[in-house]
Amino acid sequence: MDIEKIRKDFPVLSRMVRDRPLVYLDNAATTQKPAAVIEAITGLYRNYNANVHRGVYLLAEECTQAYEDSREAVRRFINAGSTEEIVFTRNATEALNLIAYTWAEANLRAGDEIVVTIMEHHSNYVPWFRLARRKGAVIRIVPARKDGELDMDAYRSLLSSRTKLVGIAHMSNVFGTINPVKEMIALAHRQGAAVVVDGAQSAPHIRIDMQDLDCDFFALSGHKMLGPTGIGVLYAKSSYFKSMEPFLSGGEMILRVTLDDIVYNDLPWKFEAGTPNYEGAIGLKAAIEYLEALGMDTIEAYERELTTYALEKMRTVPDIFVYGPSDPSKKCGIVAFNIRGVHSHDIGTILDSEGIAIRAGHHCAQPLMIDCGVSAMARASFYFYNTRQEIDMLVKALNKAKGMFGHVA
Amino acid sequence: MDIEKIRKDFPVLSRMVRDRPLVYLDNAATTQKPAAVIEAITGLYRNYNANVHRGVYLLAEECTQAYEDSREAVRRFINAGSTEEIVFTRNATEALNLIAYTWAEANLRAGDEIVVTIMEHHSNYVPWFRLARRKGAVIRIVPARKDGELDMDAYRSLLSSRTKLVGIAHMSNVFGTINPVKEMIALAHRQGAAVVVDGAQSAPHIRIDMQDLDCDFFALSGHKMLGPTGIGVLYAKSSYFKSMEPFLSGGEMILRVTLDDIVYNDLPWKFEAGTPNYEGAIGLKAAIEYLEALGMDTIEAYERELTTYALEKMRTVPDIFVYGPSDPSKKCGIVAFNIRGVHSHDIGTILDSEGIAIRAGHHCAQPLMIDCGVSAMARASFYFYNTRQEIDMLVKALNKAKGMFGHVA
Amino acid sequence: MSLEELFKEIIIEHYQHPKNHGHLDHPDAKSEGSNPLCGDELQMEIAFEGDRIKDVMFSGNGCSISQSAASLMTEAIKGKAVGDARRIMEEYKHMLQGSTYNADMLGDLEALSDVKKFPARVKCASLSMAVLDQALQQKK
Amino acid sequence: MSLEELFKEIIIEHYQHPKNHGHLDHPDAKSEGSNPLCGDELQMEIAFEGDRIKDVMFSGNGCSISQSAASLMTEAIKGKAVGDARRIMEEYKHMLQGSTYNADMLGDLEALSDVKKFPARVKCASLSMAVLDQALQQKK
Ligand SMILES: Cc1ncc(COP(=O)(O)O)c(C=O)c1O
Ligand SMILES: Cc1ncc(COP(=O)(O)O)c(C=O)c1O
Repeated sequence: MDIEKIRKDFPVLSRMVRDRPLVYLDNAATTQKPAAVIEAITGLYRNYNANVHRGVYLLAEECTQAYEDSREAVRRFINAGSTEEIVFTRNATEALNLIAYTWAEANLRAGDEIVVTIMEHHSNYVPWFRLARRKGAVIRIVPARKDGELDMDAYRSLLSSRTKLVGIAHMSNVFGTINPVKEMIALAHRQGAAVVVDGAQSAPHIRIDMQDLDCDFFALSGHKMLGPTGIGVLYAKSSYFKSMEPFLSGGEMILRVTLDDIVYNDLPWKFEAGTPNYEGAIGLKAAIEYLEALGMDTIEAYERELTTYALEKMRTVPDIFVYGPSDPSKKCGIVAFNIRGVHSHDIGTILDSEGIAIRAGHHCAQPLMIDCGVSAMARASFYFYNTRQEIDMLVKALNKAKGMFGHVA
Repeated sequence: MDIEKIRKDFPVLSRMVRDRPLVYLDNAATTQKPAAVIEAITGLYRNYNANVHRGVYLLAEECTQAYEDSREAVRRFINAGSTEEIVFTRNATEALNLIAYTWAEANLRAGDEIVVTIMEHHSNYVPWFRLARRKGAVIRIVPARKDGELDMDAYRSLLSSRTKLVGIAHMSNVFGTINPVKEMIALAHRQGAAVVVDGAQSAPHIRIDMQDLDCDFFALSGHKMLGPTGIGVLYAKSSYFKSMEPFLSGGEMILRVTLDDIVYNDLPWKFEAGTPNYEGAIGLKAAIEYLEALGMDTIEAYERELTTYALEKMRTVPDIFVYGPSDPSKKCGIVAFNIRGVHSHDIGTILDSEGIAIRAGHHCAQPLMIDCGVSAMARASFYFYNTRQEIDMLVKALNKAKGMFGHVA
Repeated sequence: MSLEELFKEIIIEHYQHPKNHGHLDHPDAKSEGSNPLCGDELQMEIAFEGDRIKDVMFSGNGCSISQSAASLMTEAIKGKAVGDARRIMEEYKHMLQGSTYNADMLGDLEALSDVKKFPARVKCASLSMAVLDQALQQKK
Repeated sequence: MSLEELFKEIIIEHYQHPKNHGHLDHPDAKSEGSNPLCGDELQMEIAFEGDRIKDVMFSGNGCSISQSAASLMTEAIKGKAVGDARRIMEEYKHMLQGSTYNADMLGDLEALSDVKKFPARVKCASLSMAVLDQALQQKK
């Protein structure tokens, strides 16, 4: 990978921040966009914008084709069996809520159990928490081991015939841990449970294969993988989608409305009410094509190398504590840490003054914060356009932060 | 208004379609975008893209500011009392469904009545239809008179103390009728009913004033008013928003999550789960600024003139039947019609071959189609960038269509 | 893209004066379908005699393409053995998809061959075939 | 934007060695608050004597700004009449908002005056004021 060439594809990376070149290390929150994605959006609005699925004129045909081509691009990217299984949503969060409001709402009963991991982002926790409250269902939490990996023995013993739903972050947005979802899915299926994989962090960084994983639901967010905001994807096995009531209702998702009756549209449109964010879908297609051109395996290998380097260098900062797996082969692209005596929010401000963007806070993963006994962490997260030099700058700035607050006894 | 100058602001309007200049008359489906909106989007992605609300670095501050400034722009545009009352959604459809899943879900009981008009778009009908089925509530339909206006006597007599919810299209997407919502709201409030105004068609064309209308909920879609796709707005009086449970759950909409409890975020963020479509919001702000610079009153006056001209000219086409009010002061920007002997779908194709984009079909308003005794209509819908010359071209093409199919006895 | 390719005289003729339009007194099979995009609606009724389609009629309303296709299609299969009707439908499908097809078998139905140049209209031309297929499946 | 403006020595000193940190044996008022963005958490406990704040202590954890502000704020109001404490809080608010303020009344709290140049940090500096305000409201 020719990183210097790649970086030129991302206009924002040449921006100066506080008189320094931007060092963007908040990729787990959202990624920057290559020119190809920006141009896909401007190309749409300059040339062929029209509402999809309903027009009998050329622009509408072109726009509908581009929108449905985007669905096919997503299908290919995650190797789903059919475009019937690809529904566009606003983001991963909406995708997860869609499951809660439809399949889970219809299928969970009082006393049923929902198994989720301690590493879940609020978006794969709060919907189940609220559902469980409504239904009288019980949430069971898979704990993490000291080394930042899931406790698989605990997972096995939590599963039972009462388990109706299992929710797993494919990759933790805090620890960076890549969880053994394939094995976890197989174990859950043995108990007859449906499995929801939150792929918001994994889809941008590692190769995703629905047919290999065999999960029942999979959610991702376009903005975390070079795409625009406002577009996400819910994959579900078509057997699930077929059995589910629609979520939102309105235009597009119906075949026929009379005053007495309503016939819903075919899959996947049954789940896409109203004018879809076709701009977002078209932008996401350009993002996927960019990722495919680089190759997901190449991206993963490069990021692993970068993470290895980061872990090594960051450990030299005095009083630093790094969370999550220390074995870089178990994680990818994310390093969460704290420095004794320097609060993560202060680290964030000090780094910002050097043009370095990282995140500080609870990372929408408060259960994990509580589990780690902290209220906040700092987090540097990488993408394939980051470099070793940037990590060197990060480490230098961390040392400066530590220096400003001195050593505490 | 200097239309030639305005047209230059819209790149797509200089496109050739089938070797002819594009004549875009499908504005009720979606509008074209001025360069200012396209540039607001590229400006974001080229300069300051970062996830909102969570960052402690400059890009995130800038992006959060731009996102919240967009909310203020919407507040100003619809004259809401506070930004607490402005929630961003994907589109009008999602906004309407949000009400159905939260306020209406919690407040409607078996036997309660929901009053909607025969002119509703499926998006302001199907959610209530499904809700009514779930709850055992009853839907009551306000009929239209022959002249395409609502039957206000019927409306009055449908309202009663059983009425819990009234849903009204501010402007019909088929007839173009501007309904007397202010009066209707006052009447509904006298019965203690909450009123949902579907402003998807009105917000782009006429001045909107929440404090004057006094409606409880108002929905609009950005893409119908120069904005990008994927962004819509739900306005609700803050007393409603305060009393409502959240809709989607996940990141952003919570203040605190522990394993036992969840504290929701303040208004309006309580209703915005997950990474919002901040790109869409920022694009919508640019759209609103464009509209404000022209002035909504100027836009309305120009479109009324255009509609008057269109009605006059289109009536000269043999065997044409125009639906909706024939008095141009009662409507704005939309002319739905059929030509005896030429199906609307064939009209659409013939016009397309001349570069003219109109819509044919049921316009997501099947109850109204049934009421009019047809399965489809053709519809030309204008925006301020359309011209009299374009209407002349439309009329010429309609005559050609009629000619191709000859006169039928 | 020329409109004359789509709206051939014979298509307009069949649209304005459809053959086999109406209802059978004693249909053995009945089916219906619609194309929600443009509101085309179509019902088919068939009377069988042994293995043959003794009579077939359609009703409904819609655009010139959907209605003329129904008229031409019913003309093409009336009196034919079910197997032969199916073969005609198969060829018709190939034609709409832009594959090679046997023109002899299609006869007047070939008037719809240029519909494939108008992607938005292919659904209109296929509706009668889909509805007919459903009706034929009711024959054991 | 200079870091030294934000992280003044006195702020780091109060962060590392906070005054009035801990709990009161018999608080008359108690309140807590948090800044979810960065995880700052703060509790305040007050003992009144007549109209005066006899003692005040805070606990919790968070960034240097939120914790030093709590330390400085408790120092500023301890022993003061409730009305005077409120006036100090009012001036402090003006300072953070970038309005004119009475420096004399603020004393050491003025060390936080440059926080306003760091918009993302203003919430950290205001937390102790918000929590204190809640506690004071418990006094009738
Ligand atoms: C009156 C009316 N309401 C609601 C909608 C739905 O808007 P959207 O598809 O953007 O959600 C439309 C547009 O199609 C409309 O015309
Ligand atoms: C693991 C994980 N799940 C879900 C989400 C939610 O994604 P979004 O905010 O795009 O809906 C995120 C991102 O914040 C995440 O990291």
